[in-house]
Amino acid sequence: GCSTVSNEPAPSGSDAAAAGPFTIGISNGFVGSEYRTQMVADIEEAAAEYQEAGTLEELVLENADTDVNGQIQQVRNLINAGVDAIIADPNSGSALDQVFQEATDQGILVFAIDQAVTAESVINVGIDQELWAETSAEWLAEKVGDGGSIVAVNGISGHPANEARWGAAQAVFEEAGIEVLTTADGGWDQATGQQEMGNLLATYPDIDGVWTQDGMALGVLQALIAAEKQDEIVMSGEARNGFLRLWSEQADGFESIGVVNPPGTGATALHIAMAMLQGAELDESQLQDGHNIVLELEEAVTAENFDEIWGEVESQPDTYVLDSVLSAEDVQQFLQ
Amino acid sequence: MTETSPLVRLSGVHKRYGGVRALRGASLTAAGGEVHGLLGPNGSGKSTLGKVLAGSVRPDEAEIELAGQPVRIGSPRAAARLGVAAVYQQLSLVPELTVGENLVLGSEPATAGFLSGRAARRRARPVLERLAPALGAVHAEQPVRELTPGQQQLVEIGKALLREPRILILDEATASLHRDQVAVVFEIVRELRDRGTAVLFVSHRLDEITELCDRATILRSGETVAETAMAGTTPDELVRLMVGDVQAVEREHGERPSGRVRLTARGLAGGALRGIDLEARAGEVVGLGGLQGQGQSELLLALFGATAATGDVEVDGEPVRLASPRTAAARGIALVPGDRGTQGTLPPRPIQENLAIASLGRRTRAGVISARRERTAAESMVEALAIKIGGLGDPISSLSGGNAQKVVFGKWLLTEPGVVLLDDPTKGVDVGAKAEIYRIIRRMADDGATVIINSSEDRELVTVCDRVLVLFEGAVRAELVGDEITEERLVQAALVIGEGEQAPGQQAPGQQPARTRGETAPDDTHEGTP
Amino acid sequence: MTQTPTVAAIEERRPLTERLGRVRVASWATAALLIVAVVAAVALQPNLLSPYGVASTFATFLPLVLVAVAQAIVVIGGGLDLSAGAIVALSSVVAVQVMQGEAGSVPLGFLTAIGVGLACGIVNGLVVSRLRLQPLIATFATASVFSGLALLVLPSPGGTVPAIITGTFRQAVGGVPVSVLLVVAVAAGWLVVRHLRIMRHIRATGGGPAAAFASLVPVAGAQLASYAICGVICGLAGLAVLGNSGSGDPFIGGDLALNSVAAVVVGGIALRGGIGSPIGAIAGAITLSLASTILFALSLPTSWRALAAGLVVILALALSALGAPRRQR
Amino acid sequence: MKPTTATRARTLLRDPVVIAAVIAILLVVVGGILKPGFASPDQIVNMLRVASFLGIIAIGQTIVVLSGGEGIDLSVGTVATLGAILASRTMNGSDALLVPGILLAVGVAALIGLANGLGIVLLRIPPFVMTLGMLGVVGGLILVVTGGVADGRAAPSLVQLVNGRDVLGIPGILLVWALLAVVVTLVLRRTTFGMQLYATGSGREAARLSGVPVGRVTVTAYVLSSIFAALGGIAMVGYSQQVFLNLANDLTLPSIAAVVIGGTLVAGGVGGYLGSAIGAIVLTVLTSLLTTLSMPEWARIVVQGVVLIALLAVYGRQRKLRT
Ligand SMILES: Nc1ncnc2c1ncn2[C@@H]1O[C@H](COP(=O)(O)OP(=O)(O)OP(=O)(O)O)[C@@H](O)[C@H]1O
Ligand SMILES: Nc1ncnc2c1ncn2[C@@H]1O[C@H](COP(=O)(O)OP(=O)(O)OP(=O)(O)O)[C@@H](O)[C@H]1O
Ligand SMILES: [Mg+2]
Ligand SMILES: [Mg+2]
Repeated sequence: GCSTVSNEPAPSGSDAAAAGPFTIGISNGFVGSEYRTQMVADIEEAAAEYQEAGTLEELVLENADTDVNGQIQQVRNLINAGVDAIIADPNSGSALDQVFQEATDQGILVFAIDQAVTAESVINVGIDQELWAETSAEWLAEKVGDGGSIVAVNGISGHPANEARWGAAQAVFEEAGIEVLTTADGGWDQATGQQEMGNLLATYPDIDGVWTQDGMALGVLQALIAAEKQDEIVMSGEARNGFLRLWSEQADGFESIGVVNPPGTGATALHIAMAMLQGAELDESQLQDGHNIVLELEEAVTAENFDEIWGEVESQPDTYVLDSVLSAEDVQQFLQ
Repeated sequence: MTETSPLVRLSGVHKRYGGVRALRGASLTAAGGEVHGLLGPNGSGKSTLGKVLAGSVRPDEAEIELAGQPVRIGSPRAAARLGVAAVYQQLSLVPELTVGENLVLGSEPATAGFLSGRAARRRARPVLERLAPALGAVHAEQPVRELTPGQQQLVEIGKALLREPRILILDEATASLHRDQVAVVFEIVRELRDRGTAVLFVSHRLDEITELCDRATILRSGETVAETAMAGTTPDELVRLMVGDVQAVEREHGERPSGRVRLTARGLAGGALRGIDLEARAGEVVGLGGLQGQGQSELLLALFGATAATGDVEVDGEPVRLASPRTAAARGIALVPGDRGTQGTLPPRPIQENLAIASLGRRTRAGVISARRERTAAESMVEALAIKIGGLGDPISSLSGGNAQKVVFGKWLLTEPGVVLLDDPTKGVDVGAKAEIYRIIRRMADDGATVIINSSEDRELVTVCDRVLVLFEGAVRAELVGDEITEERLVQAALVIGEGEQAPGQQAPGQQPARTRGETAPDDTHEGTP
Repeated sequence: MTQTPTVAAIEERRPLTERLGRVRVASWATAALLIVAVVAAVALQPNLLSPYGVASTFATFLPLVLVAVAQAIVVIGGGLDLSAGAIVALSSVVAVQVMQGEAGSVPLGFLTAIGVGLACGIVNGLVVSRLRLQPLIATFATASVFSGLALLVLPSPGGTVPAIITGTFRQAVGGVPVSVLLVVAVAAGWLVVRHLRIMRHIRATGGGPAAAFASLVPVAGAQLASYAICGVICGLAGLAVLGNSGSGDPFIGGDLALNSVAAVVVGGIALRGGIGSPIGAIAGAITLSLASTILFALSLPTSWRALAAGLVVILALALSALGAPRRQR
Repeated sequence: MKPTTATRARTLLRDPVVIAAVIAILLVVVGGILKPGFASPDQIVNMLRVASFLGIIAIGQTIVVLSGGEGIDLSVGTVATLGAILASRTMNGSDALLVPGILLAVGVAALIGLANGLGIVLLRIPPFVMTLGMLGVVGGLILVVTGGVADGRAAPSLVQLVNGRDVLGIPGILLVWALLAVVVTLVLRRTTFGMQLYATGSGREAARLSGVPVGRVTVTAYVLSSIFAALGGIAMVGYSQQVFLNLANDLTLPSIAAVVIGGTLVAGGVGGYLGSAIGAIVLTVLTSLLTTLSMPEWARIVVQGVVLIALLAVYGRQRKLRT
């Protein structure tokens, strides 16, 4: 006869409270970016505290460039390794739902960071991507003014984060009466962003502004500088040191905005996971759509606060992303 | 000929390849029940004409009638439907498939799309049985890649037979076969002829043509220049029709050359070789005789460092490491290999490069090639060997077989070798070119080189060799010197040794045609022979 | 005659022992690698033998196993399909859109996935056999076309796969997980397909297109068929992906094409065509997939793991290459 | 027989290099009609600059493909990235360290190419999968070397070479590229190595039996491939000024496409670098054109594939079986 194959569900969180130390698995399906490196480093740093305290036995890392199929295997490896919670930066917003479901069915806590997923048993931890986009779009709209024309250098068309961000930004521009001449995909890749911006500059002579996402602003700015248009064309930027450094080297006329998308959400999720494993429960009232923990945006880098913020992070490498990690105490706000 | 339409009538066939006009109005008429020779020098268009009939070349213009019916032949499959089967000069076997699978390839019996192994075996069996005397211990389930070139050629013939054709094209199908295998093929051809098949037979071996063919069509430069009944034509007339006047190379054996010993090999073993000893002098042409596939090619490759072998080899008294062709070439050894297509030429590259490749170091300074010297060198070879080419920049694949073979010779002549190893150097070469190649061989020897030559044609050994070593199962078993070298003695030597080995004691007394060297062979001669 | 006719030439079949002796060394190498991988994985991760471990592991492998079989057929035919991953993505998103999460439209979804796979395969086959483009670069180009279409069909990941598909994937029949049965079914399917005449023609075409053509093999047809079969199997892989993922994603399967080529080679199939069996490709796919499980279980420092993974792949390739026959005469 | 002007013109028009060049020009003209700025001198220089990275990487790819034996190098993209990372870490914004940086990158790349070549020649691993495995290894190496953070900055003179327009308004990198093209073409046509490379590519066995050190030539081809990949990566750092973990990873398949568009036979032994260089330009111009035309992304991807097929169908076709 037929039967569903599953391991015995682990004892539920509260029963296991005393049972620690725990094991937490990390699944990251893309290592080709400094953002992810910083994210994993943040998690490891946070985990070290718990390991010292003896409540966390092991942090099991699945960290490799792979596709969705590969990440499904990562998660199943973690399940088979017997972890108590999984924190994943998913390669897809929906295609991992099934395997996450398999994990939660077995009593494993699953957190998705950086990219929200649709599975309702998964707790998404991250910023509001639409708000993130609106913040810079509103700033740009104001600078360009009604009737201005802009181009956008986006991430990857079809990628959920890209769609969410661009959808929100587009609405802002429409509202503000700004014409979007065209969009190009820069693949969240500085060099591609630079090439695409170069092409756009050559073929659209009347650009007033550029809206772009993180990971490409540095490239866009370099293209503007190469065309000597950095003082004519307004661009939205990113909260990364490479961009901030180039910004700091520009003449006073240059202005931009860097909205923070902190890699530290992974570490924040780890704090929440540890608390829940130790018996805490989520405060339903703090959740959006029943499973989303939405973190507040940090203050964006703007001309007003530039010197102050740049002074703090200047010593970090160019690839450093402005960050924020909620502490174990901070995350109590989401717990009962 | 009767009034009824001939079985095959080709006329006004034109075909050009880029600038090369392979056929310009060639024609051919053959009746059922005849073996029709298709003759002509290399590059005269014989293969191309055969391929037009077999559907694998699309003519620019052609009229084809089969049994009086005008037809268009659009593909090999269309040709097969019309009863035409061909054995191409270039083998068309799939090396990874077995003998049986190759035999039925393209006409596999199947039910509802599924292969029927039993039906396939039933179809292949009679053909295999028929060829068995020539094939030797070949099994239907053996991958053809494991077969010798001769055996592969026979499988190819088997493929055509299996289709029970009305018209059979054999394009140099005997070129890599030995005498005994040829005899089997001839028997089969005669049977087919007697059953009313028209057989188009292409060969450069005059004796085969005179023996087998009833009539012949002669092509030159893509045109039909003559059609003749064999009965009333002498071989000399045939040659004249094909290539004009050829000065035949006469055998001229004197004493064994008395130069110093150039090449010595002792205990050469590995692969098919089981301990070969030989010694050859400067100026000497040494032949390798015996049944085919007794280690002749392997010996040449081993001397050239091209296959893994053990033993001691010395050139001019200095030991040579059998490491690689490169080291061999550096010691003045040259090899004209047996398979021109894969071993001799670089098909897509220009003729000039093909000529230059073995002797680059002679014309470079710090790795940079002097274009002028390169050109001069190539031109000198084209002239010296009378190679017929369009331009030095044309790819070598545009040359006919004989001319390509001369390029391979020329490539090594440019290295001024002291030891020249030749593996069946005139395979598929026309009578005219063959005579020229013999002259080249003699000239190299006269200039002091040592030549070791393997040949599938006994007459060739008789014509050029000072001495012949008869090989059997990877060892030298007999030796013929000077006037002992005749076709008869060569055949006898091969056979008697062969039979002696297979059935000791059956050898008739007094039939000792040559000094056998059995007693000098190492003890391990029989090792590994079942 | 010197060599008497031997019965060997006429005898119908060789004794079994002798035929086993002819099994290529490459097959032994592939089998040995598989066994080593299984033993190591189980030793390091005993949970793999739990019911969930077995079922989930096979479910994870199924898409690559299918694509490797598909790739094997094309490679044996002398081609290469870099668009296999894109076909998987396209057929899966079209199926998701057609099914709209409704159990009733599952049969339609299956037909659609297979149909889309077939159509893509035919496009590849036509481009390679009729336009006579070099397969590597031609399928690189068609991959672009198929990916673009996937993005058109499903502009952003989403959609739900009917629970019956994802559910079935997690069932066991008589104690044997469905995913295991499916892998076995793939192998069994090949054992049937390999007797098709077209497969013989595909193999002959891969072994030597010119020779096959002269031997009356419909070469263009065989090439077309190999890509079409590949497409159909990729369509099935698209469904397997849906079973694993529970929803559609136009970017799914990005690594499948290249991984399947590696699996094919580890499985003892020569990239030049004509040699090998999809069964080897199945073994190759499982071996390579297990390799990443093993590396995970070894808990190497993460920054070294990618390096180790690459080295393991090269090692596996080297071992399987050692078993491959030399093409030198 | 002297070729007439007419036949010479006809053969010229069938030359893949000429066709590729015509297509590149056509694309620019079409782009210029659709978007006037597209054919402006600035934009053309811009596109050529971007094409130069791909073009330099395609040098090695051309050599590897010419070497035959199913030769292909799938690791060039990551090797270019690794080269860029090593060079920019070493120079870290200083002109004085530019040369040491380049030497280090080239040296490491040469070792990787050596490993590729030895795996292919000695272990007889097919090039496709050997270099695919190497792609993974180099990716891993990048993580080990950087710990996941690729820091370092391009030296100012490198930036100037790529982004500046110093020589008659042309960026220095274009002159470097042109120089490399000339040198590579001469090496292929006029040196022992070039002859041996073509010989190896057009028939390994025949080449070996002609005394060509086939193994050594093959290994050298892969070493050169990695070296040129690293140089391409370094040029790219000059452009982006900073290095990223996946800077040049996506250039692998385009580099192969450039070689094929340029008329080099995938089977080996026939072709040359000039075609690949033009192929790199064609691909870059095509991508740029598609960027600037407003169309949904899916359509861009589809069109890119269709155009590539169309390009190849013009002349990149394989031999007919029925001649
Ligand atoms: N595929 C081809 N491409 C270019 N030229 C060709 C091709 N095939 C044949 N030729 C040329 O056509 C001419 C006739 O060639 P063909 O092979 O028919 O000669 P042949 O009489 O069979 O010669 P041989 O006795 O050497 O076999 C030759 O000049 C040859 O170089
Ligand atoms: N296989 C053949 N058998 C007989 N005659 C042929 C064959 N091929 C070509 N011809 C002759 O050569 C002429 C030109 O052939 P070709 O095939 O190039 O013509 P075509 O007009 O392109 O025909 P199609 O496109 O229908 O094949 C034909 O008119 C025919 O007389
Ligand atoms: Mg011929
Ligand atoms: Mg026509």
